[in-house]
Amino acid sequence: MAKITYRKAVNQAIAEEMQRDDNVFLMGEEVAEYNGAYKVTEGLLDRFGAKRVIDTPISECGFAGLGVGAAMYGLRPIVEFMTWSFSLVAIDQIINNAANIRYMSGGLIHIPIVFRGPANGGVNVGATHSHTPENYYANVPGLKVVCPATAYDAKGMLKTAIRDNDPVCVMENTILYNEEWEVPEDEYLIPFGQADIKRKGTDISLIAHGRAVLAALEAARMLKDEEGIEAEVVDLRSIRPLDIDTIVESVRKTGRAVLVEENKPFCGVDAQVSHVIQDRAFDYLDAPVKRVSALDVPQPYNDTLEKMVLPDAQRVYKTCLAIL
Amino acid sequence: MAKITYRKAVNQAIAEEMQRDDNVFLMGEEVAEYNGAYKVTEGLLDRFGAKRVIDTPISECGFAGLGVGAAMYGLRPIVEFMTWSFSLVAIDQIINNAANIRYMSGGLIHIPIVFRGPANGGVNVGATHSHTPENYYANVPGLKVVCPATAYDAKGMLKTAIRDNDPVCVMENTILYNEEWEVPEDEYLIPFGQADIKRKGTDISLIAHGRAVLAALEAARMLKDEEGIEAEVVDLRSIRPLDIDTIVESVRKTGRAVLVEENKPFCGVDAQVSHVIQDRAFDYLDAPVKRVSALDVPQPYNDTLEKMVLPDAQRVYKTCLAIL
Amino acid sequence: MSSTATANESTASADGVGAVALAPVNARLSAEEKIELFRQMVRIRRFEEFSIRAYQQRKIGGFCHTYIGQEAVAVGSISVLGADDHIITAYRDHGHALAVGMTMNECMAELYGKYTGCSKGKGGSMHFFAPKRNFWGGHGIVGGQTPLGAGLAFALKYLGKSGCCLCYLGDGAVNQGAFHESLNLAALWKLPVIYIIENNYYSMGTSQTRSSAGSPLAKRAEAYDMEWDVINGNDLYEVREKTEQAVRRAHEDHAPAILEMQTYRFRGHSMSDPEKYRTKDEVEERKQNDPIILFRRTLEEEGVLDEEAAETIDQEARAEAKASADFADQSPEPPAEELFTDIYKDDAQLRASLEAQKQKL
Amino acid sequence: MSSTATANESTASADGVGAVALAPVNARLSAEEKIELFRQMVRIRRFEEFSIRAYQQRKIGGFCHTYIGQEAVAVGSISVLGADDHIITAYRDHGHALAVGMTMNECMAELYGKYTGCSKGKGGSMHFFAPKRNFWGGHGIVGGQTPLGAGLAFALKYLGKSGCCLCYLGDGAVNQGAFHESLNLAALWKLPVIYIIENNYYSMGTSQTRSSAGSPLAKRAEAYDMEWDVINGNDLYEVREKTEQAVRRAHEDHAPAILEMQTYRFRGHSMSDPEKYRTKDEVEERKQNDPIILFRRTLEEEGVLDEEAAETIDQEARAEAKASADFADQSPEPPAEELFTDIYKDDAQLRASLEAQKQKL
Ligand SMILES: Cc1ncc(C[n+]2csc(CCOP(=O)(O)OP(=O)(O)O)c2C)c(N)n1
Ligand SMILES: Cc1ncc(C[n+]2csc(CCOP(=O)(O)OP(=O)(O)O)c2C)c(N)n1
Ligand SMILES: [Mg+2]
Ligand SMILES: [Mg+2]
Repeated sequence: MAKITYRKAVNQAIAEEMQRDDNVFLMGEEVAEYNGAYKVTEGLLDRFGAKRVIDTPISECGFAGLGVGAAMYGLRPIVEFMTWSFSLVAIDQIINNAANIRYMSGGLIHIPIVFRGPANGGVNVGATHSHTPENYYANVPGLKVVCPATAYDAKGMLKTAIRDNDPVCVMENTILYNEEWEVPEDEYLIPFGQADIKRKGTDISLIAHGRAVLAALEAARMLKDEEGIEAEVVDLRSIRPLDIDTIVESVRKTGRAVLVEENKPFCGVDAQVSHVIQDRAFDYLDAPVKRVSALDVPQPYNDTLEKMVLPDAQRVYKTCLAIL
Repeated sequence: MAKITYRKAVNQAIAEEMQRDDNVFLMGEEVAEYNGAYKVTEGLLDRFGAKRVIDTPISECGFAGLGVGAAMYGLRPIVEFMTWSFSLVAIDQIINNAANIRYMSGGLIHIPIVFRGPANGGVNVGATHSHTPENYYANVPGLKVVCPATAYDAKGMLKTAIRDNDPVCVMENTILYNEEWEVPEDEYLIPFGQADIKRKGTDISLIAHGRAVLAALEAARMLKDEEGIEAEVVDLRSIRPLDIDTIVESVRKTGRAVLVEENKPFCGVDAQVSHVIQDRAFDYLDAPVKRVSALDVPQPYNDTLEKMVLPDAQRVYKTCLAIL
Repeated sequence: MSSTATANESTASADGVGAVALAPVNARLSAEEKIELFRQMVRIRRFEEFSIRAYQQRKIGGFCHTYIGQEAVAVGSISVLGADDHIITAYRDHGHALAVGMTMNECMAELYGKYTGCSKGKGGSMHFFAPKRNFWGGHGIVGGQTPLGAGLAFALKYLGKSGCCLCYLGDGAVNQGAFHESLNLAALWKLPVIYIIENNYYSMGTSQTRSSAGSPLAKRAEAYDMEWDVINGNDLYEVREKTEQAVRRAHEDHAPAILEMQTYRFRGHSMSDPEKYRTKDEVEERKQNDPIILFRRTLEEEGVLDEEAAETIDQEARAEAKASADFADQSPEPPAEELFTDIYKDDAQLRASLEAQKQKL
Repeated sequence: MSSTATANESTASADGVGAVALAPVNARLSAEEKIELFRQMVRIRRFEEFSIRAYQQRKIGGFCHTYIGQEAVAVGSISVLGADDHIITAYRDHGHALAVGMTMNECMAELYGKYTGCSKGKGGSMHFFAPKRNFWGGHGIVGGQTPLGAGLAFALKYLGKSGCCLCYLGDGAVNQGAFHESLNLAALWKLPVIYIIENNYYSMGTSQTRSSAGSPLAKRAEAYDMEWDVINGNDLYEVREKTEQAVRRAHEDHAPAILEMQTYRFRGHSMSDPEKYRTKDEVEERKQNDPIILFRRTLEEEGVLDEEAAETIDQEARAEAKASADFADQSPEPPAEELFTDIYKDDAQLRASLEAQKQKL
């Protein structure tokens, strides 16, 4: 299988779905003529034209809401946030309009819209530009939220998102954009709500999402190499819907769980995962569920400090040893 | 001790602090001439004048940010959101400016601002008007978040908030505004980060915040009356900082915990509390930590349905019995 | 500058039957059509009066914002629309709902929170929807509907339809950032959206001058080189004429616009409003321009309507409203499982968690 | 209408030493003061060139937005301010920082993320602050600083000070809702805030005409009955004259204003910009209006500056910038415990949880 970058995988997903359905269009800052601030949308303007690949003013609230309005009428907008940090000025449109209108209309309306873009720290851009708001959006009934960690997952889940008839938030990662993974040439879709076991193991469950999956995999290798411990790595992929069964099954098998995320800890995604585990695998747990999240501090600019903020394999490894 | 309403307690706290410090001022929609949409700020315009009690246009982003700017310079604004649902259009100002500027300036600036208003469902105003975003704000390092459940706590904590030198989010409740509690005439302050044991007990810990405390207390009475069970009711009061010690101590004593909140469950405040308990009281737990949160659905308008969405004593009671 | 009118340059004539009555869009109305417009205004008025009564009887809860006094705006502007034209508004939405043809029954039942309501009782007063009638809500967050209106217009243009979208907002809503972002997008991309500011001079208890710098409010369009106009919103003919012009430009050139319709709300903001921010005299004076009375007088002068016919229409409207209250009263509550429906359209993977919640109830 | 100028009505004269030079605010400058203004612009230019070099050497990471080409805006406008006047800007903040008197060392060290930086390395390029110099940042979210600027002005007025606040934003930022909400508040409440739109004609790769309907951008003030003006932002004298006028009105009447300063950014948006959105020719042509060259020529014509003196200033600025890079290079990293400081001012109750995190590292 050919290897392609995460960036390319996202690009292909958009292109394939735009090809497939004329009602799909892409809108965001610098997505067209500039080919994307992170070059994710390279070539799409040339291929699909200015009607369907649209540069917006810096008006996230305006164009996110415009997308919702267009989706009510049956178009299938892909709204790019240059980063999810900038979605904070648009969050009311996402929560009150995209997520609530179906319910408030008693099901008369549905909103087939995708909000996507990167959500990550780790690139020295400071506190305002490093938000990972997957917990905010996953808190909202009416939204779906996915955080693919690989090119394969990114492509398959973004295609699913574009075909989904509800609002979906897809959170990518500017660091992952450059990483390569095997991606089949044939079309495939990845359904939401299915976690992926990225490494089989029996001794401890490492449960992660987004780029933290890579830290978990690396920690699993260290555990194997240095301690002979077989860690299972569960990649949540989809945050809402959450694949509770796979999580619980893994923990019932291993008896121990370490949760890894770049989300800030207080009311982060893994607070929820932790609750679910102790609720559903209470009698199987040999140790408390531990979390390795981003530190509970604003993102610092300095890169040495910022590296400490984000979970890394070493921190995961040490946390695992503490409960093994 | 005289009984006063929660509404009056909030009003007194604001008036006393405005009296004490000329730099304190109040700003929000309808706070002045209208005396507050919920009459919380009644009489303040008459007493302190239009310079310090200020009606704003419907521009939450603008006036919340204006408050942050004024606070940077040393004023101590109290910014009222008519309800916290409307803070969603201002959330960027609260997170990126109020919460982050101190860190990003290396401590050169501090932001003594209070954002306050009611955050609750239960009054048949539908999905757009019933948000309880305490988990959103408590997620953010740099913010403090409190959810007082009684007039006594509301007064003491709001006064603390106004004197605090950091941004504080105070979440009140339109239903509680009419309830009465004993409040001393003498001045008092309630420090943040101290949970309050509203009922002593030995058999199970009910941990709650905001109006859910009342449901927990009622459930405790039912448990006592009908089963002879002594439930301890811990009122978090302050969400960030969270009084982990009191929570853990209670659960270590009782061995069982039911968490009650009006927050939506997925990544809600009690997801975090649940994680903390299983982490710090793992060996003391005789049953999984259970949660009674708002149902994971948008708020319906119909009042029968909405009553089902919010936690009530019956649901808490049943949940307790299931793990006793 | 591209404005088509300036402040206070109203084309309404003092004696009621002015030049605007002769504008083609009005001149071509048959007597029946005129009477029908009158009837619609009366129906809204009587519907609202019954909603107030039901609120006082505690059959309706939450917020209930009535449209009394503003009827000519919704009825007049919506009456000039064609099959591909769309409507979206804020939370003061009962008038628009009836004007697009929603039945009193489904509207009143929604106020009562009943299963027979337009949103099955799940939306409430502020959140009416009827996409089949091109009516896209009913939005509770001030200004939040303004980008949606641009989005509907965008979709129409994208799909090559010749329609436009009327997007209503209040005078207080002009100060939400969302509105300005929408104006820029609409003007920049030439989207056929017409923002209708229903200037009733108050946002809750705050008068226009205390909330907005600059006037008229429609002038906010100018910065974006967008057309704008100020209209006597109590004059049904004028509303029709000016809306029709804007709609034509939207159809032909995808031109967006702001129309400021100056009107007045006779009742409180919602049900619990002591109205200390204005004098009784002010309200009484403004009631002299009651759009229903004005239009009735016009039609009487035109010889289209006589007192008896007007009385009959009024009685019918009352009866219809009363019947809708009875209908709502007798309708069933939504069943508990409605809590868990209509959250997602594609909810295969989410069903389990919703089912789990249902079990626990 | 209250505008004090209309589009393209620039008062800059073609030959450099025009009427504006004679405006009192410029005429009263001593030769030394003029040379100092020149020096400040040159210092910014050289500082930025060294920051680019350090970025290419990977000593600076993240985003780095240079101010090259826009120097006359910050230097000119800030130079007319008094002790009670304040400054706030967006993420392209190095020029303003140096113009308010921050040292190259603390600025360069911040870019390097070092402990000696103005924010101890925790803020970075986009988040410089120096409250002691009345400089309130450095803000990363487009438009996010515009309500803060109104708030600073509010505080000044509240406290009875006679100062004002200059709040800078880009041409792309005018389309954020926050800006419009701020304009209305500033005009409605008469807040002494002057919004300076630094129109460099691009927001990243999007030209002004592709992002904004209507021009000039300063005209957005008009809807709010706010003063506005369009200025040649490359002409230091004109910037000073027009800013001084607006500052005077702000001091005397608390009058807010928008000043649009038309300028140009010679480099990419940030370091990784391929700049395909404009031609080399366009950039070269705009470089003819390099504010530093223009002002140098003016001063030479005035007989205030000669080539040798200009050369010396340039050499000194280079040396200072080079030294600041060395300083930054040799400065220590912030210690790990800095992660946990400066989150709260009052953090008694939060210390425990921060300590717990520290233990785990
Ligand atoms: C963002 C937001 N802020 C505040 C409110 C509360 N609120 C509801 S209606 C209203 C007044 C709106 O006035 P206007 O736009 O003039 O409309 P009108 O009520 O006169 O129809 C306010 C402040 C809200 N719903 N949304
Ligand atoms: C709300 C928000 N959206 C997007 C961005 C990303 N972004 C940073 S700078 C920029 C362009 C701003 O252009 P302009 O306002 O003209 O300022 P200039 O860069 O020309 O100084 C964009 C889109 C951001 N920082 N904040
Ligand atoms: Mg109004
Ligand atoms: Mg620019």
